[in-house]
Amino acid sequence: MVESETLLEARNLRKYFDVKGSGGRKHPNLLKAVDGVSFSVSKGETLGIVGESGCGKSTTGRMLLRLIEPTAGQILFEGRDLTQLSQREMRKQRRHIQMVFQNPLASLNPRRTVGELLEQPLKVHRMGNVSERKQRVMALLKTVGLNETAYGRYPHQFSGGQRQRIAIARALAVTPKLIVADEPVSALDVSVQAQILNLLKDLQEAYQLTYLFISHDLGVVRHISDRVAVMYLGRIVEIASTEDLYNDPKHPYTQALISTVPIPDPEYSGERVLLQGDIPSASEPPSGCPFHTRCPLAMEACKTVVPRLQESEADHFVSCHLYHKVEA
Amino acid sequence: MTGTILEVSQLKTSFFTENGEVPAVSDVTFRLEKGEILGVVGESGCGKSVTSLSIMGLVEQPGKVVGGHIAFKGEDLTQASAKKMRQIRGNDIAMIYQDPMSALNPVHTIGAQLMECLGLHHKATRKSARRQAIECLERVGLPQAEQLMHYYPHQLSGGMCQRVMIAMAMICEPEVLIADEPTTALDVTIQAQILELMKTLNREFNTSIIFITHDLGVVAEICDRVLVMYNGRVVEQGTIHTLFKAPKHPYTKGLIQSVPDVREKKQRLYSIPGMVPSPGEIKKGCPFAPRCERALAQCYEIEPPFIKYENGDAVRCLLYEAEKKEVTTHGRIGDFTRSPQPKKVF
Amino acid sequence: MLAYIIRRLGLLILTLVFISIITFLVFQILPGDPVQTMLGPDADPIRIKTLRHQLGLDQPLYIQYGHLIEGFIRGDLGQSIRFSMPVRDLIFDRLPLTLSLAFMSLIIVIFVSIPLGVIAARRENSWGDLLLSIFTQFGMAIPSFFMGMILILLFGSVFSLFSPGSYVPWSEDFWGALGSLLLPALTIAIPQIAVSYRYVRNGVIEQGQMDYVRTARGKGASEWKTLSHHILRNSLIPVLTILGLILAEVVAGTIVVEQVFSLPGIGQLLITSVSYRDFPVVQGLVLYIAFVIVVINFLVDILYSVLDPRIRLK
Amino acid sequence: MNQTRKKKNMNLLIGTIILLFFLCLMVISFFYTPYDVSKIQVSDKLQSPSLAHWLGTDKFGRDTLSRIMKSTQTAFFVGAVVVVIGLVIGTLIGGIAGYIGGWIDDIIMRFIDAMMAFPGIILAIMIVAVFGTGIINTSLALGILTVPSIARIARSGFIQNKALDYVVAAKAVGVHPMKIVFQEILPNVYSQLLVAGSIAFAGALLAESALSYLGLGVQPPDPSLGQMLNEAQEYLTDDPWYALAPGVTLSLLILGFYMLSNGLREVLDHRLS
Repeated sequence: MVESETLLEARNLRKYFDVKGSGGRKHPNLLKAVDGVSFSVSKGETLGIVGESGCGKSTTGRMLLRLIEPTAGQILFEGRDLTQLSQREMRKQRRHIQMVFQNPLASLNPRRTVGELLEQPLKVHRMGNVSERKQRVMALLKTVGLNETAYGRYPHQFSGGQRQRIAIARALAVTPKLIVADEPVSALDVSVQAQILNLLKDLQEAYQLTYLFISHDLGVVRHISDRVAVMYLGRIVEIASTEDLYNDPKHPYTQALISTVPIPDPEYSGERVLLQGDIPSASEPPSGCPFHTRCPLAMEACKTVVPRLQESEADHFVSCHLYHKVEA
Repeated sequence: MTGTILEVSQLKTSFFTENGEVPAVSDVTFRLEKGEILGVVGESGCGKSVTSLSIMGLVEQPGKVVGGHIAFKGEDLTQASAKKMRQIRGNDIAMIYQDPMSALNPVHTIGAQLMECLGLHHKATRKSARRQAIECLERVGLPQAEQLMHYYPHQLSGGMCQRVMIAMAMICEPEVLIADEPTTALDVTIQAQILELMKTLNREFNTSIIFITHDLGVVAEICDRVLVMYNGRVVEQGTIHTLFKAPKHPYTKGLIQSVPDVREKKQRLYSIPGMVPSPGEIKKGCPFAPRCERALAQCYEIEPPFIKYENGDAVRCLLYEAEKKEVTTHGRIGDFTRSPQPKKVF
Repeated sequence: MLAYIIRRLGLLILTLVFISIITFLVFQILPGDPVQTMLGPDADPIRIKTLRHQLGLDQPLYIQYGHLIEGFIRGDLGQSIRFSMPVRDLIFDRLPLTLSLAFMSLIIVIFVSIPLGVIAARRENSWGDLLLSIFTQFGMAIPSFFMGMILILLFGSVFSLFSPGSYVPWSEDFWGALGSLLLPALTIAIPQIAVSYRYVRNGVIEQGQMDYVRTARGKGASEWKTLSHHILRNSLIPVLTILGLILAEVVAGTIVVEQVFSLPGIGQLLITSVSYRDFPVVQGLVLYIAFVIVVINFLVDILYSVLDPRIRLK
Repeated sequence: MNQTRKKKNMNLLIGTIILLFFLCLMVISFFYTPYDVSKIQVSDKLQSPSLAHWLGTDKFGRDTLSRIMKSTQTAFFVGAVVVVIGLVIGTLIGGIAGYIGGWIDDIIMRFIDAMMAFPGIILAIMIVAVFGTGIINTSLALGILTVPSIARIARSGFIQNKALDYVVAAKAVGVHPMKIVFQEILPNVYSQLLVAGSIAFAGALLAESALSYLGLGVQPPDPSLGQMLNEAQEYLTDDPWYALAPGVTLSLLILGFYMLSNGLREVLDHRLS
């Protein structure tokens, strides 16, 4: 793999939430939504984060913009630690990191026209005068494949796919370097989902964008990502280039996850690894390896020793005792 | 294990709103064979859920079944009395839903909700009902069934709730099970468990299943035959082997091509242009014509016929009219020759 | 469950402390010296001083507050200035009347509003539903004292069924007492029926659209079974939350309505005491009424958790 | 669906008509009333409606219509003061509690719960007992009492909206928190507040008239509908008109505000769906 410039690096990110209730004030229950996550994103690439509900992928994405304040860890963006910035400086930084959400109707203020919505980021970051801004908005609408008549209309007058185009246009408005896309196509129909995925790819090429693409859909992630990180219970269990990860998954969880995705081909006869039981609650995570309760290959050590994310092959990191000697 | 158990012909269900009659389902025709799993696939608003509610007689105001027949073991359900429908629901035809958490009553225990079914259809003693309920919970793979009887839905995970729903649907051993997007709200690993469970139940009890989903992968994995729906109509029907290998309708083709594949990376996804029309939006011609790359001028004018083939496959598209073998404009059930039994996958 | 009750109990005590502080502050700190107000603007300074001392008003605030709470717990709320008798006795004399009035109103509210709400919800947007919604709007809009007058006019002069101001205590004649309290209770109940009816109606409509109702029908449950077994229980949970508010309004209603029907209850005592600036009585009454309402709210909360396992088993 | 839409227009339409009618009546009363409101004409006392006195006269022979017209001034004044106090302070407190959350929210909510536990009229009586009666004191007392209910609505509105993606999206764009509160959230809450405001107006009218009826609210010579009803009660059986005229006026006014609030709420629901 060609070494390219790192745009963003997350180091040991953690987010613990206090859970109100049974714990009482002295021993609050900690929900470890994200428990020590590290990764880096190079300029121009797409890093996919995939995992099931409650694995902490969304929390991770939001922490990068400090929409959720990390409990611990560092976020280095172009070498600068975002966690050390004041609120004011952080707001300025958000010009370079933008976000696209899952449900476009909820993420667009229902009382604003599309024009107002797209101009808002420009105004906030003091870009251009009135006429320049309007010009830019018109250009943006065209870029994402919308008609100029969209300018004066309200979000509820559009279909789901069009709304997501509006949301993407808003993210693009301030020419960000990184876009965090949190399940951007999950709420869409299959035929529309393909349109939006193609649009995202086209935009990446045209504007040299870097994406952090969060999704639970392994097919979508494979399609769009250059590298993929798999999360389980607040930790990254495996991270590798897309081809390596999908063709040669190392972690038993990744193997199971990929094998259980239904394939739209009745002739396909790959082996399925059926996992037993439910995902444990993040407020009462298992000891040792968080996956050991469901792992078909669990060993004695897995119950007590937390595995670390280590390189097993070139640029292929996995957090599993099967690949690394257990250190006492 | 042969024979047709449910025949739906020319079903039409409309909603009566301030904007007048909006057809959610117009002209849906299919038959369900004993012991098969029939997939119904389509995007949001295509009428797949309304079709299932019509069969159950549960379409709510302002919706109404306005035409067609639903023949269950020879009886037309569209003409059945309310009392007869109540006897059939839950006992002969049962249903499971997309969101298992909200489909269970939050203020009653799992046990009470399971036993309610038995109380409604069989005059069982409390003790035997309880025993049956526990057995049923064990059958769907729930551990500690005894304790589970006293639990409330909010104390269980989504996957467990869906198992409870399946137990509830299967407790009276119905002949038809309608599953409306039963795995959409669940995670992939849990989805795999539920699909496995449904396959097992289908095999063990020879229950016919109508499996509604938007996920082509799920269809390929679990179904024997598939209906593809678009804008309230069945646009294509066939066994999963013919449908996935040689789809006929441009919509089916587009749909299959636009799914990202977990096995290989396509450079670019095929995408169907335009957007899904809302019910009643397109008044004339083929509803897919505005998005169809192969649309002919007359596609915007004529409603295409439902063309049926010897082997039981069918497609609703003008492109195939030329090579038609047997055409019926309105697709009456009796008009097409019996298809050979679909090949079992397992 | 126990943890829930303990937490609620804690809240109850906290609320009581808040209420007593508010009451205390209103009477003690706010500008406008109560003693001055009591005795009038040109009162003798020495009399003011004596009275201040008598009432303990010359002591530091926290001690005064302590006295108030201590007295309240012992049931001793001081002496009435006007009647020269213990406030407690004054209150207990009038309590049975007001309590029975409030209780009757509450019964009427519950037994009328729930069936009405259910019927309206089942026939949503029918003429009956429309008519009920108009009636309830009127029910809420007509002030209770005017409603009382209308009822007196109707039942008293038109139908000659009732003569106002003819209160009979329970101990003398049960049916007479019931008769004399029926109209006032109805007057208090009408606007609350309207409020409660809306909650029931909306609750039943909302719950009727829930997935689990479809499940019940899908099992083959009859409409009646679906309603009684599934919808009603769930839709009464939000109704319970406003029961506390309704109760507060019922108590408030007694104060005004006792005046309309000339019933010698707590309300009348409160109004006369305010007019005569009999502050110990006013303060005692306010504290007691608030106490009763807060305790009832606590009981409603407990009932709520019994009905809703999501709270009980959290 | 069809019927609900018709009904919705009805609520808003009738409510607005009633309120506009009384607003006109109030405006006119500043310049003209059929008779002098305070002019006592004992010979004309307790008359039934006639051409000379459209709504009859009271026990002092004063013209009821003129007094009702003047009373609407009091009613609207008290209502307006109450609603303004309630909305301004309530939104501020509720907004702070809802947006900031945490222990500040806990404390504010405990305080509001405690206040809501009191029947409003008892608190009002208590305040009036200490501060004294009269139109200004009554308005202030009722205004303070309106704060908790509005604060609750504002709080829940802020909490609901705060969690919505569009607020997170505004943050992600880099919008300043103050702008998020005033430009993003408040416009989505104010329709709810408008509804709450018109209900509070009705509540203020109810409470003011009740206080005045009990003799603890607006005092003569300021005319008030509650006071008029109090005077009329002893003549109820013999001269029902005396009580009916102010009673019906009061009920219609309150009904107008309730209908307005229902109409607004339904318009709001419709827009959101």
